[in-house]
Amino acid sequence: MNRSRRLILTAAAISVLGVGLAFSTRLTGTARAAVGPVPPEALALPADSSVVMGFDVKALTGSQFYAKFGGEGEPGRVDALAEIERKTGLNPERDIDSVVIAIRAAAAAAASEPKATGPRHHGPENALIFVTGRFDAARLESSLPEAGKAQKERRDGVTIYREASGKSNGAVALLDAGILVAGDAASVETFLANRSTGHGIRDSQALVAQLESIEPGSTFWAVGGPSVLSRVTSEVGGPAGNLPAVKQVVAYGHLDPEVGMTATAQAADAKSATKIADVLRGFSAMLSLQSGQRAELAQIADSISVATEDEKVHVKATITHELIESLKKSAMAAHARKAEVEIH
Amino acid sequence: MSSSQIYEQHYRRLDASIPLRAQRWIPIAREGLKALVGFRAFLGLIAIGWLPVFGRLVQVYFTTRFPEARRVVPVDDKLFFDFMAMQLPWMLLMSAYAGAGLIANDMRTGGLLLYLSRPLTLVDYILGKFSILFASLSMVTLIPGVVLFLGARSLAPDVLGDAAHLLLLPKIIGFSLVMILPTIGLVLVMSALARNPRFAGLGFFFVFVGTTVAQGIAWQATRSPYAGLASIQACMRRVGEWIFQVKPTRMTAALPAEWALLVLVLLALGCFYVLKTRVRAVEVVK
Amino acid sequence: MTTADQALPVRPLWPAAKDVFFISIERMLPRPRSFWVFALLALPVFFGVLLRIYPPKDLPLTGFELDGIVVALFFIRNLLPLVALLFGSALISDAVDSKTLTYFLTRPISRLSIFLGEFMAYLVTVLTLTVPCVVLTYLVLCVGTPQGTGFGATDLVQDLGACALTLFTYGGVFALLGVSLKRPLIPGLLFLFVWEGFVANFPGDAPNYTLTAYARSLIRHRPSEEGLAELFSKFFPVGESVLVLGIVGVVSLALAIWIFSRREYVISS
Amino acid sequence: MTARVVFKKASRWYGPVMALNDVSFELGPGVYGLLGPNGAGKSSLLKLASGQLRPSQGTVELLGRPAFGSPDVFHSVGLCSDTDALFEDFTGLQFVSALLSLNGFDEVQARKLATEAIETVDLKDAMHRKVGGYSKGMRQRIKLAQSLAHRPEVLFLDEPLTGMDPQNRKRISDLMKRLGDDGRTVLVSTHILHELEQVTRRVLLIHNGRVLAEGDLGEIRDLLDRHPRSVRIKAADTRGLARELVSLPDLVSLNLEDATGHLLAEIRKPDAFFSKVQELSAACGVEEMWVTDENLESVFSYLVSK
Repeated sequence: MNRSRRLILTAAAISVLGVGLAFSTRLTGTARAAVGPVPPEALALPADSSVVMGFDVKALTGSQFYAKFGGEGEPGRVDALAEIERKTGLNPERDIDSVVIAIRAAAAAAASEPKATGPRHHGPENALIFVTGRFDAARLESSLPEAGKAQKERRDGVTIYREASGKSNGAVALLDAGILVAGDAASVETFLANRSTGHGIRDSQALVAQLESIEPGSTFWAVGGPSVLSRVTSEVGGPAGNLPAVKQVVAYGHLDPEVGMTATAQAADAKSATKIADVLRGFSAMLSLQSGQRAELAQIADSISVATEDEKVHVKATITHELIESLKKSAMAAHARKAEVEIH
Repeated sequence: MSSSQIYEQHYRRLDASIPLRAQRWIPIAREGLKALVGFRAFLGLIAIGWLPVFGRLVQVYFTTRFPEARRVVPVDDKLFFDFMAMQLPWMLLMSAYAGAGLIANDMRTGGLLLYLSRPLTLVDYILGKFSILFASLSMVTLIPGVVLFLGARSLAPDVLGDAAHLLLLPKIIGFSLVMILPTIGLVLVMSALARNPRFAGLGFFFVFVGTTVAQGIAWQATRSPYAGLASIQACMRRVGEWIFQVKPTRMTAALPAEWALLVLVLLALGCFYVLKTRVRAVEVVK
Repeated sequence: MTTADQALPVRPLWPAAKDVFFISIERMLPRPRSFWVFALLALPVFFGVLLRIYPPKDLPLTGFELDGIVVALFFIRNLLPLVALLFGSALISDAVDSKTLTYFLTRPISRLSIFLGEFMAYLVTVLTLTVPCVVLTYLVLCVGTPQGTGFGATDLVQDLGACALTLFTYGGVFALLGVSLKRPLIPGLLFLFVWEGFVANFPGDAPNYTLTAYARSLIRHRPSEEGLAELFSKFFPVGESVLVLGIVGVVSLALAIWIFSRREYVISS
Repeated sequence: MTARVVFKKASRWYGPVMALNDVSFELGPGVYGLLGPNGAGKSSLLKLASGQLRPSQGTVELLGRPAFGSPDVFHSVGLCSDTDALFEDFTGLQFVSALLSLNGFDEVQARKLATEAIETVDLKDAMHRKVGGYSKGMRQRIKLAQSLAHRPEVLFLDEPLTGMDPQNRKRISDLMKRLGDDGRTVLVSTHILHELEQVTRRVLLIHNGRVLAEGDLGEIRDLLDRHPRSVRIKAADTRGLARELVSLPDLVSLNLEDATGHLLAEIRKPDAFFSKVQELSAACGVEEMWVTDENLESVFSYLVSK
């Protein structure tokens, strides 16, 4: 089979080289262009975002943590996922790779969108959600009009759906089968404009620096700027309400082999940093005091370490899967006791 | 024993001086059609191809009983155009069935040499085969179209009875020829290129389907009406739209019908040329 | 000459199938028909090159999306089923037509191994013709685009899998047609263009009974279709699609083997 | 010695057409001729014997197993069919080697055996050429090579000498004889009697699907000799020739054809007649002579009518 062997080998060589080229470009391309954990395609997210956070859904669903705690106690979860898949062709567990959420403070959003009128709400309208994965584009598109009576527009290879009900101005843009962006219409437009002009996260050196400081391979992460954080601290109230203003926070963590989280908050000065650290230590001490009633609390308290470094506060927490398990068990027992009392 | 005469050891063309009879292709066509009619599947394909005629006639009859229905399903040029255009896929199937083996079988079995060893010219042979296909394909396009027109005219004389509507007849004939002639050319070329009728039939479909899909993709990529020139079917349809003066489809709306016609004419001529070259290659040379 | 041992059993299935494969692949792949099929399958590559050299001003689709259309519409929906019809229906009937089946039937190998060897040759042939075209189409349409060559690398691999599965399933179906009918061409075309062409876009559960609806569900990066197809297109989860296509392919093959094993072939001069 | 090929009341129909009717015989080692006119059922018989067809009635056994559906017997069976089908793009060596690989020989063995078989049929010089370019005789020989390359015990040869030149006919006839002497069973079909005479004396005479005679060729030959045959002679002195021939004892009739000037003779013992014509050829200017009904069909019709 000399002649056929030559043909087969030639075909195989072309195919392997082609696929290899595609994969190698994917790997090298991502490494070169990504900023911290933000994939290159998401760099068009607005530079004036107050908070940018993300989840590595692939790492999450593939983790031992997810295997242990992901589906327990929620019998409807599997059905719900199946229903989503039936309607949209999308199985979030399987098809979504990562999610990046950029939240813009109201002021920033208003400033960059002078045309936007009427009262603006904090919340989803100001959050721009960027999802990567593999979407069954046709099916996803066919499911959207049914659900939201959306208006469809195709422009520059991008399909945009706008809610046509008038109650809100949400929009979803399907950049292609691998990327979906959702948010308020103006933010989505900004994203698309940035995408074609090359603007985005890279415009903010501070944001890039924060993102670069995130440990590679983190399953979840968040970076936050001053405006949102100051609002959070003032609105939460309680002990946190008395905290000095935090200028920025960088947090990231992983789920395996134990759940670990690292957060670095930057206060105005060293004094404020110490104050924040003290509050956190006090919180930890309170947990230790309650260890007589629940032993797990002491372990949690032990797992948290707080340190200061000039105007920075470093918080580190490591919680083993066993500890989470026992916490869950005791919570269920308490729930059962409560139910028993109610019956009686 | 006397010595035998030694002949030159090569094939020789017939140098007969007997004049060739006229219409020499007729026996080829007649025998070919006889053979085809012997196949029940062939008759079945024709029968199914006629079903839409009755459907359309029922439609016309319906509009004579309920004239208000004409607003929804008018009896006009478009009705005949739609009918003819819908016969196209059936015509392709008929072509593959009836045409794939016409030359391929002769090539494979050596029948071609038998034909050409008779007082026949190459053109006679091709014309004979062409006639078989022309008759076969007319049975699902031209003839049903004309029958539909005559039937509809008798059912709805108020609409189609006037002299102006008589123009529909040449339109039907014209569109039928636009569909039939390039198709015959293509299927005969495929039959001459492939020795196996199955491959000839599939090759014919490959080209038809391939060019249509290529048009679809080219249109999606460029939104250019000229993408239609890549598809034989789209060209046929565009010329049909022009003949019947009906609203063109979106993909080829801005495609000039003359261009489409030019593509079809070039295709038909190209096919005839390839056919002649290919069959000549098999013919014994002097 | 020594006398062969007449007590030898039938040769084991796979070694015999492998030997049939080596003969069949040589008779199937390096032939003019393969060249023409390759030329047709490579049309998108040619088209892609043209598009890259002379890009339209307002390209409405990204290269990656266009690749999705090409794979879904050109390969999976139209050309690959035709390729499967061409080669699949000829698996045994080609050997009958060329009268060479006798050489296989008078050897100490089971008919099952003959069929499997032929089918393996079919798969390798069609994949050899198809895979480079799919890969090259992707590269031509995606290299140097803003999204980058690597963007759809995983989709490319999935597309190749979808193409292979499509060729396997349709190959099985048409192999069955080829061993059952003397003239499989017209029934095959009717199946492809009447049944698969129309029923797949019917409303309701009708698409459940077509192969193309499952095959197209495997291409996840195509943009939505237009016209009726957009209204009625039904898509299935990937797992279900793979399962259905796999089962249909295997069952068709099993039936084809069953028929081939029992059938007599009267091959005469 | 046990029989290797056994037909027991085997019949075979193709739809309403009966190809073989109630045939019974047994073949042991040696060469057997299967003699019959075109359409007699020779090929059907060989197809039944080689397991390509199933008998409609009765049984056909090959090496003790039902011929149809027993692929294992093909380790020891070879078939050279009458169809002119080869793997056209293969070289002669590739063709035979590839088929040997189906018998389970590895590449080296297959190549060795194939080369030997090709040498046996005198095709060594052409073995690296594609079989698609072979002449009719070469194609016949390469088919023969593939049938005997794996050294089978039973060999079915359907019209093996078709298209061969006299030299190769002789070579292949000798080969068949050798195979028979070697203890193999060789069943050769042909419709030309003298081809068989060079190979074997054991004959199965078949006509209209029935075995008419089975046995020694000499006996059948005698039977044939009693059947008058027509000979046409073209000569310069036809009348003189007629005068000389008319005295021959086995001459049945002698006619002078006015239109052509040919002499038409009906004879019973052709050998004696031919020698006599040979003697007279110079004197009477014999230009051509041919037997008009040598085809066995006329012989069979004579036999059947008896």
